[in-house]
Amino acid sequence: MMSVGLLLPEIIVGAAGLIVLIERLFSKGEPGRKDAAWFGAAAVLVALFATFKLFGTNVTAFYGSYRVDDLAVFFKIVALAAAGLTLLFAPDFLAPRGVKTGDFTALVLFAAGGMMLLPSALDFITLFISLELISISFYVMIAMQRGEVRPAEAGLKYLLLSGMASAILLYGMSLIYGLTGSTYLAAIRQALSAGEPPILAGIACLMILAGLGFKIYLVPFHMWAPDVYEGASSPTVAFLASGSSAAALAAVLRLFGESFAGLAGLWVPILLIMAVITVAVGNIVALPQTNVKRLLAYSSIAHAGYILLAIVAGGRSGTAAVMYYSLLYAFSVVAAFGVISAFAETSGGDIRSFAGLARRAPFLAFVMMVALASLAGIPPLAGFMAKFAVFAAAVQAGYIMVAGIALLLSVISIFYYFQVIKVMYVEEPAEATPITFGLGTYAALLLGLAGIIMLGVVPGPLMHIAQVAAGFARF
Amino acid sequence: MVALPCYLGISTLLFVIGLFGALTKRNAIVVLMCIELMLNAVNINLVTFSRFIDPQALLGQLFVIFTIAVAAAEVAVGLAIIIVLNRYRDTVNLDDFTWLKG
Amino acid sequence: MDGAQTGAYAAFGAMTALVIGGGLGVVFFRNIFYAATSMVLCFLGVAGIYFSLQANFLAVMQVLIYIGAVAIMIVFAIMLTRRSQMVDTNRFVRSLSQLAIALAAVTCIGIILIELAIFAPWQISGKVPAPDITRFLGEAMMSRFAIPFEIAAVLLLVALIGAVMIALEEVRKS
Amino acid sequence: MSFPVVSATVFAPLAGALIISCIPASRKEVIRWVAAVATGISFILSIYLVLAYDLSAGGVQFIEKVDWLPTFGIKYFMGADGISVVLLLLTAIVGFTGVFASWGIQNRVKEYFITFLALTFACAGVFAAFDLFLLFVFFELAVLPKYVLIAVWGSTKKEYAAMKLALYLTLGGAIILLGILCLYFVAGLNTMDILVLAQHSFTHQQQVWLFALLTLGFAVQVPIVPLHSWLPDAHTGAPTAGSMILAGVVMKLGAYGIIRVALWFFPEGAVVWAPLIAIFAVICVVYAAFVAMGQKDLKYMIANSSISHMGYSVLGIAALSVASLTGAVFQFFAHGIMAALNFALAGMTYDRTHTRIMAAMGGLAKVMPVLAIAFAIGALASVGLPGTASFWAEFSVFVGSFPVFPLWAILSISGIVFTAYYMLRAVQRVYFEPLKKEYAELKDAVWYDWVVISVIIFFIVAMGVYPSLLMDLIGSGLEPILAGLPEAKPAIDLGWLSALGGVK
Amino acid sequence: MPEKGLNAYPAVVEWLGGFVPNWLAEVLYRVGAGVLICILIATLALVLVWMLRKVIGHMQCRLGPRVTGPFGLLQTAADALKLLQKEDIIPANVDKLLFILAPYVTFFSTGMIFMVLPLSPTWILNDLDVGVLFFVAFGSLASFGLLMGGFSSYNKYSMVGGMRSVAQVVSYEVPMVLALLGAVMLAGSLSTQQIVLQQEGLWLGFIPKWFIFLQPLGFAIYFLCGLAETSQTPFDLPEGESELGAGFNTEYSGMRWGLFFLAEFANAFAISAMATTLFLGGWHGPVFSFLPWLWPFVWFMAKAVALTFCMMWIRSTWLRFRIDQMMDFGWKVLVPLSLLNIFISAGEVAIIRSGIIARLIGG
Repeated sequence: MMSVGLLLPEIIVGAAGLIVLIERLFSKGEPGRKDAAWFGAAAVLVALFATFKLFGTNVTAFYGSYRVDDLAVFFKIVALAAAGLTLLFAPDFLAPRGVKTGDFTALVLFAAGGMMLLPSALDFITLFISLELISISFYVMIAMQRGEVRPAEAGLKYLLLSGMASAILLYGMSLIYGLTGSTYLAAIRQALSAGEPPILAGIACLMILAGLGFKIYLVPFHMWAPDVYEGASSPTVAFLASGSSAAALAAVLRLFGESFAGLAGLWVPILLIMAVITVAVGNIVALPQTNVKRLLAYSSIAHAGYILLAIVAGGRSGTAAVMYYSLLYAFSVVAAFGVISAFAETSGGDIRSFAGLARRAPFLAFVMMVALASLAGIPPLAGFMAKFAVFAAAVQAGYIMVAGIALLLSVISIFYYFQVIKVMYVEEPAEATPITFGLGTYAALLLGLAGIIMLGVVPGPLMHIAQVAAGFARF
Repeated sequence: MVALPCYLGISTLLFVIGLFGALTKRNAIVVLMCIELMLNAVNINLVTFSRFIDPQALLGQLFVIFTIAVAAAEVAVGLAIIIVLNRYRDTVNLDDFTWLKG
Repeated sequence: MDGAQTGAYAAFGAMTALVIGGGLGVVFFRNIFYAATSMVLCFLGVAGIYFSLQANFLAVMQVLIYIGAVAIMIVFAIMLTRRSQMVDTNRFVRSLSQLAIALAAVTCIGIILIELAIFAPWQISGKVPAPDITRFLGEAMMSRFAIPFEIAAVLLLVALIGAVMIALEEVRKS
Repeated sequence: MSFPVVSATVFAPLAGALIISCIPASRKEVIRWVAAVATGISFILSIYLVLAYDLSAGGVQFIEKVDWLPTFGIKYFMGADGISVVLLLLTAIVGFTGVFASWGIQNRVKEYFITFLALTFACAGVFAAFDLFLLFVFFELAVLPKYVLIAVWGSTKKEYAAMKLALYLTLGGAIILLGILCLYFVAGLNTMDILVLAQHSFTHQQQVWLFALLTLGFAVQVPIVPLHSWLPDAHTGAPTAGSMILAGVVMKLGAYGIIRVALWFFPEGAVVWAPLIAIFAVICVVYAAFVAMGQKDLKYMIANSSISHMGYSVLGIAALSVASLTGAVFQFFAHGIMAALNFALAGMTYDRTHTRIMAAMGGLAKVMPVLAIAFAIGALASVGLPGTASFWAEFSVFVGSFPVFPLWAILSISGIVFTAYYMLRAVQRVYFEPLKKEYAELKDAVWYDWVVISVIIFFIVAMGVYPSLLMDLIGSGLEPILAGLPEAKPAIDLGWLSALGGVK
Repeated sequence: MPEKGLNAYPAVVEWLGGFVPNWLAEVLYRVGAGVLICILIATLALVLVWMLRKVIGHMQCRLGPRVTGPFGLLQTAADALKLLQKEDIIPANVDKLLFILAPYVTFFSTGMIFMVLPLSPTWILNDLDVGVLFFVAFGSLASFGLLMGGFSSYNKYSMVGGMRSVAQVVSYEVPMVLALLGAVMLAGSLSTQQIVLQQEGLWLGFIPKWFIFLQPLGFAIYFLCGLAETSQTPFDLPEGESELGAGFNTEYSGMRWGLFFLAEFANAFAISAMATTLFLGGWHGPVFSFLPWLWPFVWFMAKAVALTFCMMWIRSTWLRFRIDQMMDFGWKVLVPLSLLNIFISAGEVAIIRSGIIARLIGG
């Protein structure tokens, strides 16, 4: 009974997904309905409560392949928050475009289930299958928009690259399995830290990094991001950017923080260089972008670079920083894409469509500004605290030069974020019609806004939770 | 019994062939096929290791069952997308799609 | 090397030919249907390898899923997206430099991996697998790997429904 | 816990901004009055702080301490020592008068006052924060309102100017953040409390490099000359009140940071780098003065003159003596209100003539005598005429720095000559040449202009006549900082620099 | 319970190993098995085709072949001879390689199925531990041959026929495998021989312990799917003559066509044989003292042929489905039913394991 209790949030989410699917099967389903999404959001809320109750559990179950500790719970909450917010504003976007909300809701819930399982996975098999559950749900979500070819193209690109990435990931896993004789992370750690690990283990570890790097926008595995961000529908992208990478980061934390600690001499320098390159590529390539969705894709890449710094920094504060960053990034990015989906989709997120948004929809413009400022790291918003935590971890670990370079590169980001703010506030709108949006969007944006501001102004409790949770990263 | 490195040799070769194809082919379906080759290489590895190194717990074989399932799922979704794209664009060549800038 | 060894190596050689030949065929046949067919051969070879490693269950699953499902789906897709001329449907990318870089990189990776794989300190266990592997796998799926098993179920459901979601509504539209 | 005076002073504008955000945009008059009341409260409270500060006790008073980010030992730690009190007063004056200077704004009034009040709030926060992290937060907090203020309500090249400002300030912020993190972990005290960190003795090597890092970051904000190019564009592009607060307060943030953090924590580092800083300070004074002389645009001229004036402050800091530092801080105040006055008058003039090119104006004293007189007072204060606040400031900077850097001190005194030249020439060109026909109908100061002019001029004159009020406060604030200095000895041989700049 | 003694493979290889090197013994065994299967299939086909003609003839009030040989028994042989000497036509625009290969692929994979059929306690070519899955796997490989044939003809009827048949095979494979699972669960093994052994004995002294009595639904689903797998009426859409010419083998003639034809019959028989194995007790039956080793084989063949007869019966009496009806029936009726069947089987396994029945009926 105990072990089923551990899975309660996942079961709730999965069951809700199934219920939505079954309802979809039997209802005639006029496309304008939004109740499936509301139901999904309610289920997420229930699961959120169930997850909160798991704080402080810290047990390993199912023959050592599944662990519920504060770290996992934290990432489960990130996944649920991302899913919940997405489900709130998604129907406003999907319903008018003839997409069945139920389909999308079910996919979001299943993907969220994967995102919740992944941080708990303590063996390669569970880890891989959860990762793939996320991926496959996203293939469908990305490609499913009707009447346009862009989403399908984006979906194909994501699928092919993700497929390649998982093949590489699996190859690395298979080699590790061969070298250590186990797929359990604990056993692998033991085997790798006993004596000098072979070079092949290092190569395998890099292959795993490449595979997971795809999910966390690690340059050079980031190529998919701009096209997918531009091609896919905004709710999908919001969920992708906020949830998927966070879950993958949890896996990275477990793998690289713990299992491959014995190989740190090899992957730390490489990851350090990649982090700087990722920050540089993300920030510099974002500069000439004229499409806000593409711009945010590159911004995601840049942020991945900062997070990588914290991963390399490791230890308690590094881990805590990664966790903190994931949650706050989720809020910011969901808010940003919530705004985009509220009005800018028809023109594909082109920056010109943002002109004069402050006049047409002051609330949207304000949320967008706060979200972007948070991403830019302007205090007292959440993004600033997160950035602070990351760089603090990096400096604490002694990577001062790297932190400095990354910080200077991050200054560039001000340019493109503020560019959008400027367009919204300074330029005259092409058409003066006010923009209307649904209640769900309003609620999601309000929640996102509250998250960004509250967690920025009162970061103490959450930071504390992250710190405590980071202590449980060991298994 | 054939020695373990021979199996690894095959799997590596297959993996590399798949990778090469996946990186250089223009036809989306072929890229998908090449990814399947790579996954098969992984499976050979896993089965080999579970026979030679871990014959009692057989974790590798269990792993393979899951990778096979995932591969099938991936192909199903991939082909669905390819067919939809083919309807729109009348082509399955990757460079005929507007891949934008990349 | 006694007779059994010779036989095993002969069988292994045949399987290698199938696997590698099939793999090369996928990449180098210019007719995509031939590529698909050689992929089937490759999968058959892999199944043979599983048999030789006493993984009968997986060997059969390999045939059942990879050939019976994956390959057939792919051939279906080929037929549905068929051009009038099948020759020259499986081309390489246009840019030669990309081809060259990929070839070089892949060769390097291959050489390094094989080199390392041969000389890595594999800890070969002398034990033999339990007699009833299929039962063992089944029981493991229901106990040890119950969670991944359930996740896989959801994953397949998502793939099944997702593929329909993507492809079906288009039909209604057109 | 007693009434949190400092927080109230700092947060009053923010509260005003929040109230305004709830008022419908069409109620412009209400919005203006709310802003005036908010800054007015802040103004009154800051005067109260000046009067209530216990000089005999010294140190940091009105302390408010709440745990904020315990994992990093970060607290919400507000308070005021002598320097803070003075600068809070400055901020309050500029904020209060800024509201009246913006009374005439018609475009997006609601958003304008929200932004303006937010900016005032952020600046005041910097001066009151005694937690390093909190200080940095307020520092960065100011960037976005500044950007918006310039980008939306600015004039020429506003978008370019705003972006340039944002980039430069964030760059400075990034360097400061790196420095703060380094010093935090080097100290290893798990606290960001400035008072605690100031007691920590860093090794010499640490002091040298951390001082350099932090000063570099703050120098962007001052700005010291090679890093200054954002300033003229920004000041010129900003709306009147924006320019006022930019020149009056924002420019002080950087220099304040140097004193509060770099100098206090790393006296040895300061000694090492001081000669180099002095050189840049002098370049600042002279170069900016020269540039100002060549300007045709009134606001560009005042902006460059601000850089030039801040050069005195930096020189005062570099000299590291009691008198020079006191002068430097006093210069913050003096230049703050004076620059605010100058920009306000430039703005008022512009509002009437719709040009800022001095050559295009002329003889305006005939139609607007009040503004002309006020401008003349501002110009004289700028020159450092005895009886104005800036006289005392510049005087003590010279007195303090001459023994240390005689050559540089003399050179920068010569800057006054340039200042006199361009300021007085401007007065003459704008107000005293023959009146142009198209300006014959212009009106003189209205009531809200009066508020601005009278408040600022009152302070210019009052502090010119009775400087010791603030001087004593500043002196008490500088005491702990100066206490660390004498033992500091340069270990890196910067002999050639010393030879250029004289010997301490 | 006899274990591996029932498997011909090790015994024969060991026996051969007495004369030749081990590896040669293996090869010889496989070649021999292959030849044996070919002969078996050919013979079966001859008999079954004759039977089909006779059965359908009589059902339609005709007589069927009766001139060539006694009861027309040699009619099929004569037809085969005719096919063999027919001109081997390869149409000009087909893809030659695939066109030639396709029938062999289908025939080969059908033949592989015979490897795991337990014809009698000792007559099984290879008692794999995954025999049932082996049967399913090579059944699906066969459909690849159909696709190849359909595709390589470059003829739209062939192609549509090929795709239809494969779609049908793939769709019906799902409920079929699920239905098989019922028997597998009851037997607790995937080995065909073991499954047969599990069906030994009688309940209450007179009901044979065949799984069909526990799994009527499973048997029904399996049999229906079997019909679809082998494109028998009412699922013979791939070769619906009225719509598609002759389906995937429109362009085929001569012995190539013959191979497809053979494979189809062999497949039909294999389905019946597998049904016999899984549900009808395989080779179990009364053994008489006269030639005791032969009786199991006789029972097995009798059951399998009886099932084949049922197929013919259906063929001669039923109408053809429309394609969408066929698909709907597969996915919306058979799949849910087969899932239900799995639950039923699980319940049965639980009941049997608990021993309640044994206590009740004392057996």
